[in-house]
Amino acid sequence: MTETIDSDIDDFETPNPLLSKSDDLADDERLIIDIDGFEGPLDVLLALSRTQKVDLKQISILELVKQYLKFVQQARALRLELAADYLVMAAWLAYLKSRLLLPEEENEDELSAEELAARLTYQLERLNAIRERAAILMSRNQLGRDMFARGAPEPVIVTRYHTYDLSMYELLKAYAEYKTREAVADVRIFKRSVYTLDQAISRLSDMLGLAIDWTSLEAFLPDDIEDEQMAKSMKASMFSATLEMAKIGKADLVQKQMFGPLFIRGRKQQVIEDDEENG
Amino acid sequence: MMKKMDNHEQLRICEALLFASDRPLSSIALAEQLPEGSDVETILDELQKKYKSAGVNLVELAGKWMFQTASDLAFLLRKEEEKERKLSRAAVETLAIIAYHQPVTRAEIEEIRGVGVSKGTIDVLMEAVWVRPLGRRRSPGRPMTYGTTEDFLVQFGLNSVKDLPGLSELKAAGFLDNVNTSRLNLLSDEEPNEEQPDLPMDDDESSSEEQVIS
Amino acid sequence: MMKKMDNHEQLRICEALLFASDRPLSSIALAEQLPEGSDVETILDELQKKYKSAGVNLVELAGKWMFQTASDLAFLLRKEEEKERKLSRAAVETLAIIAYHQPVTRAEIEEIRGVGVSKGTIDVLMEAVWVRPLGRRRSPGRPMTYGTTEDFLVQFGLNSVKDLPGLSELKAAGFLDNVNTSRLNLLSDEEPNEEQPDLPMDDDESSSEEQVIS
Repeated sequence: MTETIDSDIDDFETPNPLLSKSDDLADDERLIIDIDGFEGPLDVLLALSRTQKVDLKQISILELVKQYLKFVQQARALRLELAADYLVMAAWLAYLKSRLLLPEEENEDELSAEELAARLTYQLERLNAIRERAAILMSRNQLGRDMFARGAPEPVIVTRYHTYDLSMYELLKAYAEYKTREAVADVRIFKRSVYTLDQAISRLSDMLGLAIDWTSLEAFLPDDIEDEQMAKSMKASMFSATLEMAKIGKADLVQKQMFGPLFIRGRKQQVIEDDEENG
Repeated sequence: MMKKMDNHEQLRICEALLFASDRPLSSIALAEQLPEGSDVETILDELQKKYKSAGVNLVELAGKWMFQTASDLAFLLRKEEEKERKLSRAAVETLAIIAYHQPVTRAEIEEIRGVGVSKGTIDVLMEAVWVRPLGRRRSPGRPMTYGTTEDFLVQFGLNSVKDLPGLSELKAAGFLDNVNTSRLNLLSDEEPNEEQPDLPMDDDESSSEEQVIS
Repeated sequence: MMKKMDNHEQLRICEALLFASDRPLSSIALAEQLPEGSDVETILDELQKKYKSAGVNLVELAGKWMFQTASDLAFLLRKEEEKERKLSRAAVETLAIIAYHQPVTRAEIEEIRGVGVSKGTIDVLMEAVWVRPLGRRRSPGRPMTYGTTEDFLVQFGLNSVKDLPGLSELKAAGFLDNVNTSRLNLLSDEEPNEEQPDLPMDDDESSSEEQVIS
């Protein structure tokens, strides 16, 4: 075994040297307490129990309790901060001590002092047992310390092949999507032939000067337009223009029947005023 | 390809695979590389015999198989300079409690040791990959339970947690009985440990193999 | 300690050292671990013989020694794994275009798709063995043309690429629902591959069998 392991065992097996029994010293002196060295109240109790030099099973609990209470007393005298765990244990042990010293009353509801003491012994034994197992465990031959695995393992080299799957549906869908996109992308909007409202107003203004009497809207439209779309646009724009002219008071509008022809007449005065404004 | 493979060839294959690995291999993994109907167990048995007195032995760890250097040569191979995993006393003790009591909760570890488990202790053991959470117990608070890993078994040369040294003695002495974690248990008037019906094992997360001890 | 070590023990030690080492060991390094006066060379010779017909062999490499899997078993350490991958959208579309327009150059695919075609896209299709180079076009730059393979036909259950549905069939099947048919007709190609007079096949590099389509 390595020395490290041995020292591991020492940690478990030997009581804290500060607590070890040295008969040439007075109790007060040898119970110099190094709280940091202990792992809780059970650890302290285990260490104290070793001073009795008997098997845990035969240990005098009363004696142990006295030792523990003394230990706590000492710690307090030295103004050492004791963790709550230690104090809870002290309180319980004080209770146990009183129970052990007083004559037992028969009480069905309570555990006897012996049973309480047995419970403490059980806990101490259990902790002691697991500590012994821990020491044995750590002293076993260990892989990587005493035994070794293959130092240069030969790895399994994995070659990955990629496989692909595609259904006819997916293929056709992709082609259709491309076609769809292509069709959409190919939409071209041609410039439409349009006779603008401005053009219509300008034409109407010019012609209203000539037509003082009621004239049909049709008469204002040019009759040489071959482009049907242009003709439609012109008609619509001229109609809008008459409405616009009527609105600003340059023309009067009349329609004698539903869907009948629309008649327009210029308003002279307004035109003059308008001319003045423009001039 | 290997229509007719003799026993020697099968042994060579197992030998090569086990030699190439620095981790234990299961007999199932080995069987996969052998022709159907091969008797892996017999082959492993033969292989183990072949290496019985060699400098390298075939050992069964954590239910799997691996080659490792012979234990009697430890004196020669031991790596002193290797950073020894220096575990604290608390960590070693906690590891032992987890190993023997698994699945075990933190409160139970604390109860056994009679002192709180500092946060780092279990972390260190998990970092070493010796300890892992086994799942939550079906009891109030659903506390996490811990157990040991395959690495733990491999590290300490165990085939299963059942092979933990002195397990049966601990069990016989009643030290592995349920741990009463009510902190006032010493003061309480109830019989210790008898009734813990509220702590049935959780088996949705932890596999049954982990519960071999209890 | 090892005052009297027999030959077998020395062999075991070498065996263990070589096994545990993460690199080949020289006979000098091995000798350091053996009692003075040990004949390392003889031991290595014996060890090599011992492993001669085993699954692992002791080999000498550059004057150093190491264990190695027997070369006839090296196949055990190689595994092939198939992993299915998904084709990207671009790849599927490129495949469709190649199928319908073959033989087609990369530049033409780009023109048709209106986006650049990454080298990887055609590579993936070639890895899948659905697309292959058909030869070079007799035009400036002599660009490579691509077409589909036998595997492609098998994958999609086609006897020939002429069995790919035409546009009107796609439309009837509902693939082109959102597209104005009149506009589609305006753009019509679209019996696949029928008219490609401007794309004469190159036949100096691609054998005639590759011209299944035209």
